Amino acid sequence: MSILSARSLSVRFETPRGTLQAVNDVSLDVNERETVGLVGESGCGKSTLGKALMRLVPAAEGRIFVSGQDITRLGSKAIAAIRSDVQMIFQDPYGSLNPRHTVGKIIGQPLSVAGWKRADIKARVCELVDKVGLPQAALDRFPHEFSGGQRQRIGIARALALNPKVVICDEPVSALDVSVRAQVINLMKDLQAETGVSFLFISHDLSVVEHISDRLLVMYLGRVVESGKAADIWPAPAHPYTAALLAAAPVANPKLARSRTRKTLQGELPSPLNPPQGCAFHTRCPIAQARCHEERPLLRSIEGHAGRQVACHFDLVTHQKTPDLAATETSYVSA
Amino acid sequence: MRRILLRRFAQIIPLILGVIVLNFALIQMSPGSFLDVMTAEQQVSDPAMIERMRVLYGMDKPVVVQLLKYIWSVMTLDFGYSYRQNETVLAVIGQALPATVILMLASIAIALLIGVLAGVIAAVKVNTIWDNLISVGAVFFFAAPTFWLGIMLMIVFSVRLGWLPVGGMRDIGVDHGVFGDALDVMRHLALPALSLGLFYAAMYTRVMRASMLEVFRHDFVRTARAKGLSGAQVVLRHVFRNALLPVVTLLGLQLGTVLGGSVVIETVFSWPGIGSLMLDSVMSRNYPVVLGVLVLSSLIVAVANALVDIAYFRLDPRIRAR
Amino acid sequence: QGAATATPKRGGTLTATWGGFEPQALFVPPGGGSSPYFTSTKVLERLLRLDTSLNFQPVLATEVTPAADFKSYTIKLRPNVTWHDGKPFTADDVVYNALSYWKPVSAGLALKALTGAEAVDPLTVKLTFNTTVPEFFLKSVLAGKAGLVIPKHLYDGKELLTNPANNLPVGTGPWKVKEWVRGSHVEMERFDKYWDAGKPYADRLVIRWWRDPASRSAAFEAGQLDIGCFNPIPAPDIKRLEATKKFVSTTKGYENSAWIASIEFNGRRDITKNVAVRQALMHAIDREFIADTIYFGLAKPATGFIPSSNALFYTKDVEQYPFDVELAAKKLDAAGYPLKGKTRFKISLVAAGWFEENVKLGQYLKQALEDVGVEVDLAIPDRATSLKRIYGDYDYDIAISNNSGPVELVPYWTQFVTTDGIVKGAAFRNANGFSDPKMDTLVENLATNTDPAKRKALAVEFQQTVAKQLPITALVDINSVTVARSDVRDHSQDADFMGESWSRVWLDR
Amino acid sequence: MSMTSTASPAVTAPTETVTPPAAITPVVLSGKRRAPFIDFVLRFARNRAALVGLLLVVILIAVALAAPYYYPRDPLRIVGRPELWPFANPRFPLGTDSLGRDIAAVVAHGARTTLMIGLFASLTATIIGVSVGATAAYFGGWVDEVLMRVTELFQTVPNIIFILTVVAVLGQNITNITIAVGVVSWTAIARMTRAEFLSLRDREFVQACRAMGMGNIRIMLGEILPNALPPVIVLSSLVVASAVLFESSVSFLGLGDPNVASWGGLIGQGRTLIRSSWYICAVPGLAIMLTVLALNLVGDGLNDALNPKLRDR
Amino acid sequence: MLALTEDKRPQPGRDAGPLLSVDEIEVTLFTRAGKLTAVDRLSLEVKSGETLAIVGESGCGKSISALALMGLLPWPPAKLTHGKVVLEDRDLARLSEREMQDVRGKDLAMIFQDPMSSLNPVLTVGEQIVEVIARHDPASRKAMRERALELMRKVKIPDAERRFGDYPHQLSGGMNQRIVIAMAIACQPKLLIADEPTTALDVTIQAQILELMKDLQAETGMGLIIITHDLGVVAETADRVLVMYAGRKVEEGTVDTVFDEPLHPYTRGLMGATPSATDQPHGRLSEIPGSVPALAALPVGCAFNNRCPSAFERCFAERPVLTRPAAGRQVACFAVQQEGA
Ligand SMILES: Nc1ncnc2c1ncn2[C@@H]1O[C@H](COP(=O)(O)OP(=O)(O)OP(=O)(O)O)[C@@H](O)[C@H]1O
Ligand SMILES: Nc1ncnc2c1ncn2[C@@H]1O[C@H](COP(=O)(O)OP(=O)(O)OP(=O)(O)O)[C@@H](O)[C@H]1O
Ligand SMILES: [Mg+2]
Ligand SMILES: [Mg+2]
Repeated sequence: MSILSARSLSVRFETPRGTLQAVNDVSLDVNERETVGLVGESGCGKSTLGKALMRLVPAAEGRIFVSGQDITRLGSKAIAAIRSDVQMIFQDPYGSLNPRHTVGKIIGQPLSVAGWKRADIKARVCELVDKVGLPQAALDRFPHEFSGGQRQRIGIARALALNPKVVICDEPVSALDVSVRAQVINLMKDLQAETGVSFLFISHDLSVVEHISDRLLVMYLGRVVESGKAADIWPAPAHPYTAALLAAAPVANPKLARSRTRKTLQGELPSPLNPPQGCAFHTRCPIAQARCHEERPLLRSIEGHAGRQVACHFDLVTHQKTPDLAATETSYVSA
Repeated sequence: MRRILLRRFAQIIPLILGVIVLNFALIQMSPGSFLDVMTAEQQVSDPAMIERMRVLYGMDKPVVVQLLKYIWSVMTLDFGYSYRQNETVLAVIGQALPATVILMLASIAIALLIGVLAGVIAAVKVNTIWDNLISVGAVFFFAAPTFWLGIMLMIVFSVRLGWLPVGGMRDIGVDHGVFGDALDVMRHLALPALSLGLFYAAMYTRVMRASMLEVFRHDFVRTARAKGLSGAQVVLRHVFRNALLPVVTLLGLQLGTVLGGSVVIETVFSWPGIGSLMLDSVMSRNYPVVLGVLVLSSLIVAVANALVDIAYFRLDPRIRAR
Repeated sequence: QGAATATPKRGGTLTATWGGFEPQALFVPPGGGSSPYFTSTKVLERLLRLDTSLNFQPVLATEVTPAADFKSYTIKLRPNVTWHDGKPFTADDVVYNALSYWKPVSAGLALKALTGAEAVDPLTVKLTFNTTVPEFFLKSVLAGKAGLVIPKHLYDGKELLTNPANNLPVGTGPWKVKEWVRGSHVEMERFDKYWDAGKPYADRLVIRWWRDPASRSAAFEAGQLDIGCFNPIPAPDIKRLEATKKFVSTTKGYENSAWIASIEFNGRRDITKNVAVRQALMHAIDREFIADTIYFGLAKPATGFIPSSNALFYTKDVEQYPFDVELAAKKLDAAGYPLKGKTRFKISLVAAGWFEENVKLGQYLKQALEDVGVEVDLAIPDRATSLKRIYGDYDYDIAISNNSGPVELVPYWTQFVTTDGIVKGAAFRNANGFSDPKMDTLVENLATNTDPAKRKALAVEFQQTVAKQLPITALVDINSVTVARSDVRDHSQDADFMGESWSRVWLDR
Repeated sequence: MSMTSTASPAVTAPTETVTPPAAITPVVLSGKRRAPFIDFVLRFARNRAALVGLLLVVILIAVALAAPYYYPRDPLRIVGRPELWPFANPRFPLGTDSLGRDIAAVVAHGARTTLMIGLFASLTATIIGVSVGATAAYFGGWVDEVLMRVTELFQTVPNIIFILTVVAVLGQNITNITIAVGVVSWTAIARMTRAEFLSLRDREFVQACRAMGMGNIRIMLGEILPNALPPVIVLSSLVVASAVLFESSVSFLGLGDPNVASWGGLIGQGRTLIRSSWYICAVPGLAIMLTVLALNLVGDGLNDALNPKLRDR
Repeated sequence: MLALTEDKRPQPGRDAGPLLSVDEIEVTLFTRAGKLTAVDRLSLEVKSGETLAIVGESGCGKSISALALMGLLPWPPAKLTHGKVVLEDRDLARLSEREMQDVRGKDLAMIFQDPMSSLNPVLTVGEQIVEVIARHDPASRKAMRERALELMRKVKIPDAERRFGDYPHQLSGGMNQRIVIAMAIACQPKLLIADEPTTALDVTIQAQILELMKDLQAETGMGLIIITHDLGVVAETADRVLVMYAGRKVEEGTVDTVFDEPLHPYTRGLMGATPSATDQPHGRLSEIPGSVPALAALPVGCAFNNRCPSAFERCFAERPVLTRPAAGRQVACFAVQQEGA
């Protein structure tokens, strides 16, 4: 059974320039002991989706379930009980910790909100600090005394405080340096192995997502355009956007990098305030046809590929229209 | 843009209503009414006469009725009658308004000129003797009470040196011709405008300096230098305009307080403006005039805000996008 | 001032000011205090004026004669007088003034006996009264603040208080209003058809206002001011200016508008209704100090209620309360208020905040009373609040205020102690609540007795009673000062110079 | 405007106070630890002008506190000959005023008044301003709209006129002057607080608190407020300065509290003697100027030390 | 669109002398805490048409070095205290500010990390391009406008005429970065320094920009220094790599040799920590323990010693100097020296 799921979730923002549909009809499931990757370009609604699942921003439509319970309309009292099951790690290790509190206080906060006793909090905090690999001495210090990686560990400790079943990780390593990034990713993997927690892992860094995810969701302008097992998508992306994303990601291997002919996407990201008619991707799609300009493709399963879904009229898997886009990917992954 | 302006003007109605109610309440709370002042001042002792005055001033009606009546008349652009000056409120204010506007505009002009220039110099020469001198000067004028400054200037320039008149707005009974009259007003204007202007200039200097330094930190300044632009080009083309925005905000605030900003200086220099009128009206509980000035003031605030919006709009293309 | 021998020169602009603020209107029908009085008297004239030797001189009236029974007066008017707008001045104007302006609006209690006025011929008016009216009394009213003559043709049938002519008055006087710039000045030019041919001497009279005394003295020094009445500049500056020889100062010209700083005891309050307490407290006050320090010597310690400048009625022969702290304490003990701990009792002291000296007076008095063990709660409210507290709500134990009045005692001085002077809300009246039938009769006699000698005796009795009962008395008689450039000639030659028309002042340049 | 490569402060990012580079590379845990407060004190202490200001303020406070010991009697008591010049009589080092009161005593006791007015006006303004600003920003929507309109309303009325009206209406005493100054000064603080709250409201650490189900009040007071306070404190310190100026103006216009020794009152009474005994004005005038100056310097110093933008550089 | 193949990659002029040669520059930060050496005796060379990548963790002195080359060090606190920066035959470190202004933007250009903040928000992008041309190569307004438009087309701004009058906020991040590039190449600089030119951009846009820079380099043959911490970017673009740690060069070599056979433990750590560079998709990443030491608290000896898996006594006592294990290869590590010995 999925721990966290969403059905047809939409989020809208009223802005001075009109309504912005940040998340559009998104459904997802996160199962036990699973890491679901969520990728997409900046501004495509990843964070908004994450926050909507946390009920930090109100959902305009759709439902959110935690362990099968519909929490979409729960009042603030009732939601408090759910909070222990779903937690969030934030993108910015500098901005997500209150600079005025000590680390001990920050990590203990969810516990104190949940009504724990002082002594219990203290014990649990010590345990957590250990778990994320920080020294006990850290508890009396302030966030600004820590490096980015250490801060992210503090954030993780806070998220894990109440033993959540699922943690939404909003680009937890984007702000970190390469070497530190590895530390944090390894930590998350260890924790998952240890506690069985599930992750919804939001990132725009494909190499990281690839490394950590079991399943993958690809978003474009507020919609999911492709989903499926990471191992399936990676070698053979179905949506041209996914293919383009994979192609664009730089490869840390000079020979490989030289050998592949990169075909970069042309054109700019359309404004989410004013998304294109038809398929939102058609303005940049190398294989777009007349139909794509008028008709918006629905998310559908790909025949013969269990668990894979795509929103494209001419997806690269069934149509076998393997233009150079797909071709290069194969070579890249096989290398 | 037009929407912003429209919004501004839509906000003004509740604002004016608020101003009226707030101050009406305040005046009603006061011991000593306009009637008391008037009967005392005119040494009226006859109870019949006092009653006659009460009816004349409309003070025989309940407060709420007075308030509603006032609001109604303001809506019909009638600001009432000032029995103290024996003229309509509009006429009374109208007589005092030009003097205040001239004084404030002059002092704002002085302040802008001195302040922006000094601020730019201080920022460009930051941490040098120039910067220190300017900063110390700014803090000095910022800290000196304006009336004190005014009196000092008066003693030096009018009394000791005899260069400038001691007060008033023009030489009386002398016809200098149109040009000469203007010159005459300017001579009278010099000291009060300077006393006020120096205070505001200190503010502008500080704001401008801080704002320039802030802009200097931006990456685009480094980009501009990387392009090979000279220091002057960088300052004038890239920094200055970006640094002007806080100054515009300050200017807007100052424009908004035009009517109240000069009470003290008007007193020192016998400048026949709204400040003295307001002081007299408050003291004599002459609320039609007090309210009239405040309503006018809120109009001016609205206009000033609109002007700031327009200036922002011109200066900062990012705002144009909204 | 002096120089009566020199022949007056014509021409020039006379710039004047006074030690107060701008008037609310150039002419305020019910009176309006010194400021509008200063401006309106340059335009509007009266029937008579009082000179410095307390003789009445003709102005618009050539003669004012009582009937044998003193119940009516005949007034002969000056011929060939025209208003500034060209209309002739006639007996009708005076009749209108007497019945529609003076009696109901400006004179208050003074003309309550007036029953009729009729024009006998175009230049003769007869006033009739229901009691006898002393000659000095009536003439004093006609020459006083209430006696301005306004044009009937502009006022008749219209609201007096809001008449537009109040702002730009039209009169018979030597000066025509040319322009009034509110907040700054009023400019007047000579009236060519003035009845006193050849006058005024100056071409132009400009009255300017400064709120700040320091500015006025700066204006004098900068040569932008010729004359200032009623303490225009800070007292220390007077000596400094005089030392330059370019300026003179005089205390003459205020005989008919003497000012005092008064102290009033509220008879409605438990402690201050006790005469013994009032008398005791008076001993605690050092009037020399007040005169010397607070007024910089420009005041005289008062001996009684009526100022010593009143050559006609003043008497020194009243109960005196010399400064003697111990005596004061002793008398307070005797009055039943011994020291309890450090204090005897607590009183509230309200000093009317319209003059700067009153602020200091209040502070001094607080200290002086504390020295005899009286705790003082001092308030120095602004003008409006002061008026309200003292004359409206009677909310004080002791009040410090100021009074000014003419030589004639009735009603200006007497109404502070008569029963009919108690008018709630009316300022500068009986606020202490003193009410004594004997006093009322005494004042009634003073108002109706036509024998000058008898009146003088009654006046002495009046002063003695007030000094004994002490509902109110003067702390100091304020010396009002006029400061002028030395080339301003023939000023300060009336008993109320500030309220004169200034047609005879000239500039020796 | 010529600039050489070595000394071209104009176009490089000039920092008034040079901060050590510790910020970018994080302090290693084993390194020495500095609490934020100590850090702030050190940063503040580095600013010499601010230290001078602080010294002046401390002197002022000392004078105010010591006044009742040195001058136990009512400072408004007449004690000597009027208009004694400073240093003319050793008993009255700063001379006497026109009534013969000891100016030194009035100035010392006036410091109390000034501080009282400044502090309480600033406190009033800060409490009102922070409550209004925080509520408006945190809840947004119509609450924000209404509160901001009210703020604008108070901004519309010219400050000094409003103060005069309040004082004239409610009575001339120190309490009312203080309240009046506080009531006109809160708007700026409200706006500043609102801006701070707006930018902090959506910061991730606040969202983290929401995500753990923390209540609004606790978030506002416990999480956002401490972070929003620094600039507010700076502004409050400047409100103290402007309160001192306002009080002097009110006294100059003759609406001060006659029962209390205050600098503004002394100037107000002494101004008529400005030509002959100018010291009566000059001494308290100087005191006001120094105080306002000191408060401004302290405010600037606080700004530099508390401003995160300057800190992380 | 220009589809580039491997053959079209610019060939660095191997025999020609270096375009830029930087000799032992040292940048000192004069802070209250004392003098700190942010860049310690860094030497490097770039030939025409060649791309040098400088990699290293945040705070290791990459940007400071670049600014030192440009003569744009922020004073206070940074100052160039030693070394030569020779562009062709002029030592830039000796030039006056005025002479340097002529070099900047003309011979030597730089683009910065964040395109949004690199452009003046109140000037149109067109004006900002024209500004460079007017500074170094003035012509009639019309001609300059034409040049600017041409540049905008060259950097593939669609609809250049319309965009000319737009303000930075009206363009997307990618377009802004292209404008910045247009400004940088406006006067055909001999050397372009790109300080993390794509960090702020999305993957797809990043690819576009890198592509564009390669094309431009091919066209004009300028030298290019790319500063980055993304090894992927290095692999995609560079000819040679220079690895920095705590202000010093720790390794240098051609891109192939460095990726194939990283010598310095730090370089190896970086490689191992990059997910796509490892061959085991779901295993643990190798991590470099600890974090970069603060400039003010550098350890004695090798700056990397406290994080280095192969550190031994000598590393804690002495600073390793650069050695040349092979032609065109440099490394500063005692462990490597030992192995080699
Ligand atoms: N509070 C808000 N009000 C209005 N618009 C918003 C708000 N929050 C987000 N948006 C808009 O919603 C869209 C999706 O934003 P979101 O932050 O979810 O993107 P993202 O995919 O997380 O991007 P990034 O990778 O940059 O974090 C963007 O266009 C953003 O501008
Ligand atoms: N203005 C400055 N004042 C003080 N120290 C500075 C300043 N600028 C840079 N530093 C210090 O110099 C060192 C090198 O900084 P630099 O910006 O060159 O790092 P970088 O390698 O570019 O890092 P990043 O990848 O984060 O851009 C850092 O330790 C930094 O703290
Ligand atoms: Mg996001
Ligand atoms: Mg950098």
